Amino acid sequence: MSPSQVNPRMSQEAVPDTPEERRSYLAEGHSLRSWLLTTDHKRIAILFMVAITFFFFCGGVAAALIRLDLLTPAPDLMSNDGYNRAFSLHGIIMVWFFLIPSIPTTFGNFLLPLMIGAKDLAFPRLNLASWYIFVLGGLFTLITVVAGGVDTGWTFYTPFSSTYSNGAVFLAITAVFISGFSSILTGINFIVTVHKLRCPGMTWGRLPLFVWSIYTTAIIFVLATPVLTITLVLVALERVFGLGIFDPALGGDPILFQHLFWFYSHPAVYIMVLPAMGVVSELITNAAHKQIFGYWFVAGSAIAIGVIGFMVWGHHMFVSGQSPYASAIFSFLSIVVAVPSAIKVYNWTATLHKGEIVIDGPLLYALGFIGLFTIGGLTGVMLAMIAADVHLTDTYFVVAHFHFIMVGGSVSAYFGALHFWWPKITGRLYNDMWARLAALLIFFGFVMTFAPQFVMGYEGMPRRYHVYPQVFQPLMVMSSVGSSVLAVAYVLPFFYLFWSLRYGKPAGPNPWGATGLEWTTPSPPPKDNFETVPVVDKEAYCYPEQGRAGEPQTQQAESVDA
Amino acid sequence: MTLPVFFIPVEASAHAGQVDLLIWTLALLVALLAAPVFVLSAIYLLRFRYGRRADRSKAQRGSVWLEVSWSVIPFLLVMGFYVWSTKLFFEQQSPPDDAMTINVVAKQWMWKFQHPSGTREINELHVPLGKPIRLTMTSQDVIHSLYLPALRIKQDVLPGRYTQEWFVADKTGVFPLRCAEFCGTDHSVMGGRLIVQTPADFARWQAQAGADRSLAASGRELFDRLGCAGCHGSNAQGSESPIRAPPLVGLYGRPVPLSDGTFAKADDQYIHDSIMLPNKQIAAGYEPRMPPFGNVLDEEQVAQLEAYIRSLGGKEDK
Amino acid sequence: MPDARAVQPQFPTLERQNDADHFGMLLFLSTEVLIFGGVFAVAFTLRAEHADYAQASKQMHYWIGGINTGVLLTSSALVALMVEAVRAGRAKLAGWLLGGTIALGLVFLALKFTEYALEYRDGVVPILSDANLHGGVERLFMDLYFVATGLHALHVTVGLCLLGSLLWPFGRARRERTAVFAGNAALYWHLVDIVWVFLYPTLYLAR
Amino acid sequence: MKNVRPILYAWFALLTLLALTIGASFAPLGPVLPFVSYAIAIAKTVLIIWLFMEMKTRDGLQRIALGVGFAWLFILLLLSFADILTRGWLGA
Repeated sequence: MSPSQVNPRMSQEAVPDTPEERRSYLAEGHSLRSWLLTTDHKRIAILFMVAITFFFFCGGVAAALIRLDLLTPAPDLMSNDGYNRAFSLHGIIMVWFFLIPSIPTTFGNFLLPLMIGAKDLAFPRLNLASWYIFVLGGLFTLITVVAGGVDTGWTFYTPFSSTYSNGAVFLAITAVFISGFSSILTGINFIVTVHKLRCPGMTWGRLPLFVWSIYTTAIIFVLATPVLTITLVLVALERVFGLGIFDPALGGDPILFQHLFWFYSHPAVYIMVLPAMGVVSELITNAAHKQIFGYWFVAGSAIAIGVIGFMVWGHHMFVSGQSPYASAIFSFLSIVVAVPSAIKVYNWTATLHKGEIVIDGPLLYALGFIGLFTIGGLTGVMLAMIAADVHLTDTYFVVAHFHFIMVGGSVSAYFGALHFWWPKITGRLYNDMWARLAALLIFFGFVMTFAPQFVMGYEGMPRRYHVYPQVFQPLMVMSSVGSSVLAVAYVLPFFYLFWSLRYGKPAGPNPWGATGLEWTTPSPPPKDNFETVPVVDKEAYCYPEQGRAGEPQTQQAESVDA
Repeated sequence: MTLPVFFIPVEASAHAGQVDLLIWTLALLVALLAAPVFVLSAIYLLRFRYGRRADRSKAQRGSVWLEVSWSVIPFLLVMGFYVWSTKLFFEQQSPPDDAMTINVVAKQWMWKFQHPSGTREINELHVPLGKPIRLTMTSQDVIHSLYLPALRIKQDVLPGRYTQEWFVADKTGVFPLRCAEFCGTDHSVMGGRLIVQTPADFARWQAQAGADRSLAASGRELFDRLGCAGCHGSNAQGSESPIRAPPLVGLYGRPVPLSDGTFAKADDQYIHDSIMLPNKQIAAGYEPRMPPFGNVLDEEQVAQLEAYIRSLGGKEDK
Repeated sequence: MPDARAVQPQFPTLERQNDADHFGMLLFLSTEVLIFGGVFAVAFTLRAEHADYAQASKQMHYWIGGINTGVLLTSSALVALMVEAVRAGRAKLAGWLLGGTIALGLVFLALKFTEYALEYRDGVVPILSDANLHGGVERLFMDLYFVATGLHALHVTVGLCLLGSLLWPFGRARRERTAVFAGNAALYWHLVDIVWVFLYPTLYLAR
Repeated sequence: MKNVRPILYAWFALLTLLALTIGASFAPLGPVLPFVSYAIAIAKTVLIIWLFMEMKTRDGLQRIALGVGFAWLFILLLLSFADILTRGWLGA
C-alpha cells in the first residue's frame, strides 16, 4: 500500500502473517453444520449479518423500483397496485428485517460479551433460537412476496388492512409477528448478560457507551415488542375470522389500533437509532483518541431516551382524530425526548475538542451520522409542533425526516461499525481510501436523495403517491438521481471488504489503539473470547493524556497476567 | 422550467400564513441549533487533526454547566414554540358558531360533498370567499385524510365517526385537494379541487348547479320512505304504539338521559350512531328495539336524516 | 435437563447462573404482561366507548368462571408449596403437589371448554352460532371474550407442558438445578393465574 | 418448608377476595363496580406476586424486572385513555 492509503490511526507494528497459535472462532469448524448449530455469539452475529444483508438488498431493490417509477408523474413502470406493494414491502423489509435487527443482532451480539469481558451471552442456545426465528419470519416475508405482496404500507392501518386490502396481509403480519419473538429473546438475553456477566471490575460506570446503548435497546425490545405482537394477532384474527375489534362497522375503534401500533413503533425508532448512537460514541472517542466528553450524560441520555421514548407515540396521530388534548400532551412529551438526543450530539462535538483526530473511513461514517441525525432530529422537533405537523404529516417532509434518522443516521452508523470492527471480526485490514470514498458518497448521495423531499413535503406532496402532480417532477428526478448515487455507495464497501478478506493485511489485536476489552483479544478472537477472565481497573476510553504519543492502554488491569 | 425551490406555496387563508410563519421560524431554530454542531465540528477537525500542532493540554472531560446550558436553553426555546403552535392548533380545532357546514363523505376513491342547500358535488368543493366553512367528514370504508395544502390543514376521515376541519378562505382560485392517508389502489389519484369563489359567483354557481331540495327535505323524504314514522311518529313527535320510540322534535343539541344513568349530548355523532349502531347508547325508558341501519344507509343519507332532525328544532338550531 | 454439575462456561458460578435464569424468566413474564395488556387495553377502550358494552357479560356463565378462578388460585398455591418442597428436598411431597397442580390445570381447561360448549348451545358464539347475539356491541364483547380466554387457555396449556416436563426428572428434584427450573415454571403458572384474575371481572362480572 | 404458612394464608385470602368480588358484582354499585372489581383484582395480584412469586424475598433488580411490565402497561393505558376519554370535548 502506498503511504496515502495507510491509516495513521492504525498501529504500525508489524504483525506476523502466520497462523494464530490459538484457533480463532472462525477456525473452529468449516462445515455448514458447525455454523448452523453454533452457540458462539460471534458466529451467530455473522449468521445475522448474512441474513440482514440479504434483506437490505431486497428492501433496496424495492426502493430502486419506487425511485425509478417516480421519475415521471405518470404510472409507467408499475400499476398503482404494484407501486403500493413495492413501497409496502420496502417498508416492512427495511424496518423489521434490516433496521431493527441491524446493529443489535450483529455488533451487539458480537461485541457485547467481548466488551464486558464475558465468554458468551447468558443464554447461547436462546441466541441461536433467536436467529432461527428471525429466519423463519424472513421466510414468511419471502412467501408474502411470492404470494403477490401486500399493499397496506408497513403500518397495517385498520380497517384497510383488516377488511379492505386485497394483498397477502395475513402472511405479512405472520412474518412480522414471528420476527417479533426474535427481538424479544435477543432483548432478554442482552439485559441478563449485562446484569449478570460483567467481568470483575467492570462496574456500570466503566461500561463502554456502546454497551449502554445496546442495553437500553434491549429494554425497548422487551417492553415494546409484546404490544406489537398482540396487536398483530388481533388484526390477523379480524382479517381471517372477521372478528370485530378495530372494525368501526361493528363498533370497534380504528384509532385504538394506531395507539397500540405506535406504542411499539415509535420506540422502535429508538431501537434503530440508539445502537447507532452507541457506535458513534465508540468511533468518535477513538478517532479523537480522547475520553468522551460527559460520560454520564451520554450514558444517562440513552436511558432517558429509552424511557421517555415510550410516552410520545401520539405525535404520529395529530390528524388521526385523536383528542386535541391528548395531542397537546404528546406534543409536549415529544419535545422532552428531544433533549437527551441533543445532549448526545453536543457531547460528541465537544469530544472532538482538543482531540488528536484521524480523519479516516470510520470517522467519516460517524460524522455522517452526526450530521444527518442532527437534521433528522431537529426536523422531528418541527413535526412535534402540532400546528406545523397538521400541514406536514403524511407528506414527503415526514418521509425525508425519518429517512434522515433511520437511513442517513442508522445505516451510516452500521457501516461505520462494520469498518471499525471489521479487523476484529475478520482479522484483516481493508483499504481505507476506498472506505473514505464510500463514506463521502453515502453522505452526498443521501443528501441529494432526501433533501428535495423536505421541500416537496412542505409544498404539499403527500407520501405514498404513485401518480403525482407535474410540478413536483424536477425535485422527484433529483431525488431519484441521488438514490442511484446512494445505491452505488452502498454496494461499494462489499467489494473492498470482501477483497480484504483475501488480500488485506493481518490486523493484529488492536489496530486502532482502542481501549475496549474486545481489543485485548487476538483478531479474530478465539472461541471463548478470553483465555483468563479479564479484570478491569480503568474507566472506558482511558486514552493517554499525551494523545497518540502516549502509551496505548486498555481497560484491562495491568497486573493481571494473561 | 425553474426549480420551485425556496418559495412559499400559495396561501389561501390567514391560518396558512400563520402556519408558514411558524414553519419558517422553526426552520430558523433548526439552523440555529444545528449550527454549533456543524461549525464547531469542522473547526475542530481542522485544528485538532492528527499531525497538526495544536494546544491539546487541559482537555476537559465534562462540565455540568455546559451540559445543563445546552439542554435547558434549547428546551426553553422550543417550549416557546410549543405554546405558539398548540394555540394555533386549538384555534384550528374550534370552528365559530356561524360556520357553514358542508358534509363530506369519503369512499375509495372519491370525495363527495353535500352543501346545506342540498347541492352535491364529487371531487370538487366550491366555497364562498370569506365565510367560515366547517367540513363534517366521515368515510364509507377505510381511513382517508382530507388535505388542503393551500390552507395548511389536514384531517383524517374515519369510518363510523365524524371528524371536522374548518377554514376561512381569503383568496379566490382553484387549489388542490388531496387524500393524505393511504387508502388503497387509487390513493394517489383520490384528489380534487377546492374552488374558492366570491360570494356572488358562489351564489351563481349554486343556482346553476341546482338542488332539487334542501338536505333537510331529502332527509324528511328518507324518513318517510324507510318507515321511521312507524315508531317515531309521522312527524317524528314520538309515539306510544305499537312500539315506543323517543320523539325527535327538539332533540338536537339536548342532553339525552341514557339507560345506564349517564347523559349524552344529541349531537351529529350521537344521531349518527343511533341510526347506524342503535345499541351503542340507549335512551332511558326505551327498549333497545331499533334495528341497526348500518347495512341499509350510506353516509350521505345519514347526513340527510341528521339535517332533517336538526331542522326539527333543538338547542343549536341552525 | 441440565443437572447440578452443568455450570455453563460463560457463568463464573452456579449461583450466578441460577440468578440469571430467574432474572430472564421474570423479564419474559414482563413481556407476557404486556401481551395481555394489549387485550385489556382493547377491553377497557371498548367499554369506555359503548355504554352497554358490559351488559353483554350478563349472559356469561359467571359461576363456571368463578369456580375456575378458585381452581386456578388453588393450583397457584399448590405450585408455590411445591417449590418450597423441592427446596426442602422433599421430593415425594413435591411430586404430589405438582400432580395436584397439573390436575387442577386440567380441570380448568375442562371447565373452560365445557363453558365454550354451553355458549355454543346458547347461541352466543360469533360466526359459528350467533342466534342469540343482539346487536353489534354484544358481538364485539363476545369476540373479545373468545380472543382473551382463548389466548389465556393457550397459556394454561403451555404452563401445563412446562410443569409436566418437571414430572419425569422428578427423582432428581433435590438437585439445585431442578429447583430453579421448578421455580421458573411456577412463576409462569402464577402469571397465568394473575391474567385470569383480571379477565374474570373484565369478562364475567362487568354488569 | 418454613414458608408454608404464609402461602396458606394467602390462598385463604385469595379465595375470600374471590367471594368478595362475586358478591360485589351483584351489589347495586352502578358505575363504581369496575373500580371495586379491579381494586380487588389488584389486591389479589399483589398477594400472588408478593407471596407466591416470592417477590417479598427477592432483590430490587428482580422486583424491577417484573414490575416494569406492569409499569409500562400503565403508561400505555394512561396515555391512550388521555385520548379516548377526552375525545369530543371540543364540539363534534
